Amino acid sequence: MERVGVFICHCGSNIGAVVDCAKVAENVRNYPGVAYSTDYKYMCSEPGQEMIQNAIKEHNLNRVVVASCSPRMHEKTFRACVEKVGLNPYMFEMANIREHCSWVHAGKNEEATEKATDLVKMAVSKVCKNEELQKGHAPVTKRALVVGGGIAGIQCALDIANNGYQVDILERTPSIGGKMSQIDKTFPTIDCSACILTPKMVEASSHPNINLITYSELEHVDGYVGNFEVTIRKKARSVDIKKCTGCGTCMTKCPGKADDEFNMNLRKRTAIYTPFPQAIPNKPVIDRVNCLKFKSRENGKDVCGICSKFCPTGAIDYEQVDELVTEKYGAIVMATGYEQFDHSIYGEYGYGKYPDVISGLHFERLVNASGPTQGHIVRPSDHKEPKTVVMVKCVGSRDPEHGKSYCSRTCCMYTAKQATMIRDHCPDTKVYVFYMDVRTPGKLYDEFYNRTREEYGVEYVRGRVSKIYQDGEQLMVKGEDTLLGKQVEIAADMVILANAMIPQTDSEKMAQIVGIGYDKDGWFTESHPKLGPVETHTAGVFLAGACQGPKDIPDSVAQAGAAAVKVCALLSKDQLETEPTVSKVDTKICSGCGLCVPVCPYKAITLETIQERRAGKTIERLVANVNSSLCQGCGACTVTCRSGAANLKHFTNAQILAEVDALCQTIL
Amino acid sequence: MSNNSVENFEPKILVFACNWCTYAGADLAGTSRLQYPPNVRVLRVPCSCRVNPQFVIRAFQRGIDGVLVAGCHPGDCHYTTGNYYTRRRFLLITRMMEYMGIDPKRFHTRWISGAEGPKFQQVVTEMIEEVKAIGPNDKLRDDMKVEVKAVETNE
Amino acid sequence: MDYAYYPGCSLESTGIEFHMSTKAVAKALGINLVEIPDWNCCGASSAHARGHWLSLALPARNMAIAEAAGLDVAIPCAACYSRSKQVEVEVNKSEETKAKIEEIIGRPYTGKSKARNLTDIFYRDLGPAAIAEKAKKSLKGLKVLTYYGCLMSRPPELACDDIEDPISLDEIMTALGAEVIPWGFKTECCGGSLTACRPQVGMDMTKRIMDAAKKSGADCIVTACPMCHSNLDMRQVQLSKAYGAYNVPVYFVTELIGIALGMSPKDLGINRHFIPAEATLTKIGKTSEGGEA
Amino acid sequence: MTLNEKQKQNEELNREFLRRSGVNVSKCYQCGKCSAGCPVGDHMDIPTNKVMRLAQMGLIEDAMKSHAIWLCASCTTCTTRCPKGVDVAKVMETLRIMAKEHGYVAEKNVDKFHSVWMGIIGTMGRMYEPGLIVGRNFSTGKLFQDTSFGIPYIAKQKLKLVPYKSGNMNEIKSLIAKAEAMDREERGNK
Repeated sequence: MERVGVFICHCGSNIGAVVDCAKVAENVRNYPGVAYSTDYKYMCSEPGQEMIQNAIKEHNLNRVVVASCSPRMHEKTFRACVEKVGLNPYMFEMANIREHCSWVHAGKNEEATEKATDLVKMAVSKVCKNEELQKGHAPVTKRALVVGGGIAGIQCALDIANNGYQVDILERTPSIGGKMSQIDKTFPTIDCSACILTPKMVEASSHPNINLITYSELEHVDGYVGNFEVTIRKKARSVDIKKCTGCGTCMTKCPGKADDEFNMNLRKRTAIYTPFPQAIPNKPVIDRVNCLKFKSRENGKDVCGICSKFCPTGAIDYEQVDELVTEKYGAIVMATGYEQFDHSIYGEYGYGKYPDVISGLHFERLVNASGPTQGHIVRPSDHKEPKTVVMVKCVGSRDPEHGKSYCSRTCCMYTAKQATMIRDHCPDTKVYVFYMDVRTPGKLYDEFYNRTREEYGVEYVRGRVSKIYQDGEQLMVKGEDTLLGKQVEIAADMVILANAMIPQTDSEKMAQIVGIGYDKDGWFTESHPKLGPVETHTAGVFLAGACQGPKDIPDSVAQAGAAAVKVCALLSKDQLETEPTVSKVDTKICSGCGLCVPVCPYKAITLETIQERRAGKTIERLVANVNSSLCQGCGACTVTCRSGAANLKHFTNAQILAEVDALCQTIL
Repeated sequence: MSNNSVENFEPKILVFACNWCTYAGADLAGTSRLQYPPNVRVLRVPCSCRVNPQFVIRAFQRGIDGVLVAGCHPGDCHYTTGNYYTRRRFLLITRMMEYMGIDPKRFHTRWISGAEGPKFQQVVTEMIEEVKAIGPNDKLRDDMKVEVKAVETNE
Repeated sequence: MDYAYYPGCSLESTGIEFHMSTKAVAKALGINLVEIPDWNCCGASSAHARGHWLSLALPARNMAIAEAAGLDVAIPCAACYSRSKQVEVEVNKSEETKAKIEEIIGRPYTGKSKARNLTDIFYRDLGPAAIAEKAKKSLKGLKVLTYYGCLMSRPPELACDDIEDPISLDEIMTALGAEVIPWGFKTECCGGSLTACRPQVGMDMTKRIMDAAKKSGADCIVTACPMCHSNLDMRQVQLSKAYGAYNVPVYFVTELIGIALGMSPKDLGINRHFIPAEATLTKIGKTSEGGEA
Repeated sequence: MTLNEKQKQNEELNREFLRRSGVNVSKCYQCGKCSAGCPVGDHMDIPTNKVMRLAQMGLIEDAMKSHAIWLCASCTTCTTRCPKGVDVAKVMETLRIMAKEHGYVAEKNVDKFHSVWMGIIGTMGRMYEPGLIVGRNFSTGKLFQDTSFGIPYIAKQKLKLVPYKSGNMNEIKSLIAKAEAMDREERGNK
């Protein structure tokens, strides 16, 4: 027998001045199920809550409705309140008569009172159908996976490891280090990128709690918070990493040549290679696309094998195959970083065809002492030192029509940094920077930018560049100085474009594998833009670094630390509490059609075989089964289910229909 | 029965609002004191994809004058993909209801985010006006029969 | 291949060579051009300075006549092409526009009949290789600059080629054996529409282009726009008076195709250029290969 | 005069401008790419991005008074390259049409050229270049200007001396009249 207590809150005059609260209490007093009804000035106050608790005891109430503000405000408060006197917290409902009534219908007291009555009746009807629900529990695997071995991934792994938890770093290239290892100097301090990164890489590789899984890809993710099962593809290195000592003989002997992607194709590398000298692990892989042996095998021959002949430890293994391994983790951190926007979509900048129009990352390799030019700034076409350099900002950024609508956040600073580096290396070279705005809101950033102009003599021209074209050996850059209101044309020897940051090309696929959201550009979405910047909507999956949006090194490192704390907080628990408002399948009615399986965004539903006795025989049939730890309670499956077998607890068909009917009864 | 007279017709409109976006948007309209006519009643669901078309049809059967299903903007769904299902489902349902003789102006699907208090105000205000103009819902209503019965039994 | 043919005003006067060479070349390449009876001026480049509907209505009449004959319209002139394409696009975009246009011109035009740039027809419908196959001699030895001007590549909605680096002329010329010299002025505006009313501005714009042309080391410019042609060709006479010799011949694409097809310069109207253009043609075949197809 | 007073004065014009151009000028973020690529940029009294700025600020009268809108060669480089997808050329065109109607023509010659052109088409249906040259010079009062432009063409047999006249002049005249009426109508109401 339902015994509902109804409590109408005045919220001072917030509700009371518009809604006649006493009348609402009176209106529902005889409504089916209602055993007690009253109103009070402040229901959420200490005396208000006591009033509810006393009424529960005195009137033997087994369900409670409070009509006051939004449940987003005080549902938690009142659930706790009724729980204290032994009521199940899910035997409680709220009617929102403030945000949805008194505040939006000022002066319409009669109608507002009628509406409040309707809302209370709806809540009463629903609460009568409510069932007691218990929070669930799930165990926790005390190990984390960090996907991506750039600075964000490394930092995050170190922070987790230093808190005493096991952590794996999954990296798709042969070495950890990421984009930061390609960068020469870092702003605003101009310290050497490798000098601050390499120690972290070494620390990560030698940390007892960290395990590196390089040259490997994320293949599949199953499970749920605390209990992920991750399948990883370990790509065939063709080198036995246990036997290899990293002596490097193979690389000096290899006759195969390939574009050196680490050096932005500014030079060639061998087919057996490590991406850069400080690579970790410092053990090579064979690039099978460019290896002479593997190429010859495609034509039915089997030549070369030089690396194998020279390897002193016999580590070369041409027969290695990709290996799939499945590991268990309690938490996953996505730290997959960014890619550089491809400027070859811009016809007005030459469709990427002019050799001396390069990107910022190209420049980093050009100016790096271990790079293809030993750090001499020369232009790619003829290896001459440029006497005039034009830098163009916002290439691909802030260009909704042809590129990306967002600001890439880092370009203003790296352009300023690169401009000062040119002036340092080649004091006779003139540097012009075309800009729309200079955005330098970091610590010591604006000071740096101002030094670029004032002390380094870099010329900043306010305006976008309309066209770059080859004019003999030079590049003509046609821009506008909008401050002068005049067109300017600069004959340049080299042009450096500040390309936008974009997500990894397969970021959307990654997000789908892990089951997290991504925005229109492919950046992973955080659970709340302000208050949940490193969490995702999928419990147990966190974000670090530029995979969430353009970020510089300090921001990436800070976010990595934040993600690590969230991971540690999760791993520190022995058991996780789970929300009971999840979907449930009535196997008696389920026909096993499987329609609900693909609509579930959390892959929480699987088809399982059950055994049944029917007409004296044991038969087997398929039914849907909801993993209550994975289910987040959206209800997509309940609507998809044709037989009505799937139902969402606390928002069941019966509960919602009760509300609909309650409202409509007022019409009849 | 007062609202069955066309002159002073005050429609009743049911709003299914998803917890994460539209319910929050309606809350924001409240905290911003954005006024709208008191003809709407908001029913909270976790996601717009929880709204079974059956709920909508039941509401019309029981005499509701208009139904609004509102959720997060496509791409912003708290549950990633829920509102895509809503969009597809209700595209079909709208056509079906039109076929059943329910004026399509009585049923809408809208995307209103938690930041769009003014949009909530605007959408419901417009809908109330529209429904007011077309009068009370008299299609599918079981109460027409119920009423007759009631009269019979009363007398 | 049948097309309605819209020559436009320029091809009857300042660009008469284009008219002559188009007709000759089309015939040789098996393209049947049926001139739109009693066509009217498309309104470029004044109507759109006067009114939106005026700028649509003038070309719409021609398109409607072609549509009645069930033909797409081949348009050599880049300006006429652009204006006509605009109507086609707008009519296809909106029923309301279509209705208004039909009301103004008093004829049906559904937007089914397409405005096609003649060069684009050569490039896409015929293909450079097919043209080269019919060639009687190679243009080898001739270094050309391709010049598209504004209206073949802009605005993007109406363009018949790439907006920043159009290639149809390049590929046709290359297929015929000419050497295409890269330069940065393929799509730069020559100022044709200003030459008559602000000559100095037009002169400056032409000068920039011709300076670059001289510097490039090419023998000539090839274009497909009668306004660009008339402007670049005739203005060089004035540029020479003010700034010293400018004498880069400017050919219509159809003239050079005609030469490759073995036609005589005179039949193609090449003798009517301001900058003498017949002598340059002797550079062709210096290495004398290609020969008969 | 204060800015807000000036904007108030321009209110009506601004509404007309926004309606007729259909361009959302507030999208422009003043990067200057339109001015940078403008082939006539060197000769304009104010660069294209400043015309855009005037439009953005609702100072339509100032924009209509500029020479820039008349010097614009309609090459649409600005529109093509605009990172914000603003149809800059359409803004220039709309301002030209409005300037003519509201009596602000900074470049009389350009305007006369268009008038003579349209006049010829209105009487013959096609262009007649000698008529254009003579007509233009007649109306600008510079009778012999650019005969250097016409005579060489005649020498090259490039100008037809006898004009073509459409057999359906009534149709073309009515077409022009109807289109102009529709343009006028759009200007007036909506």
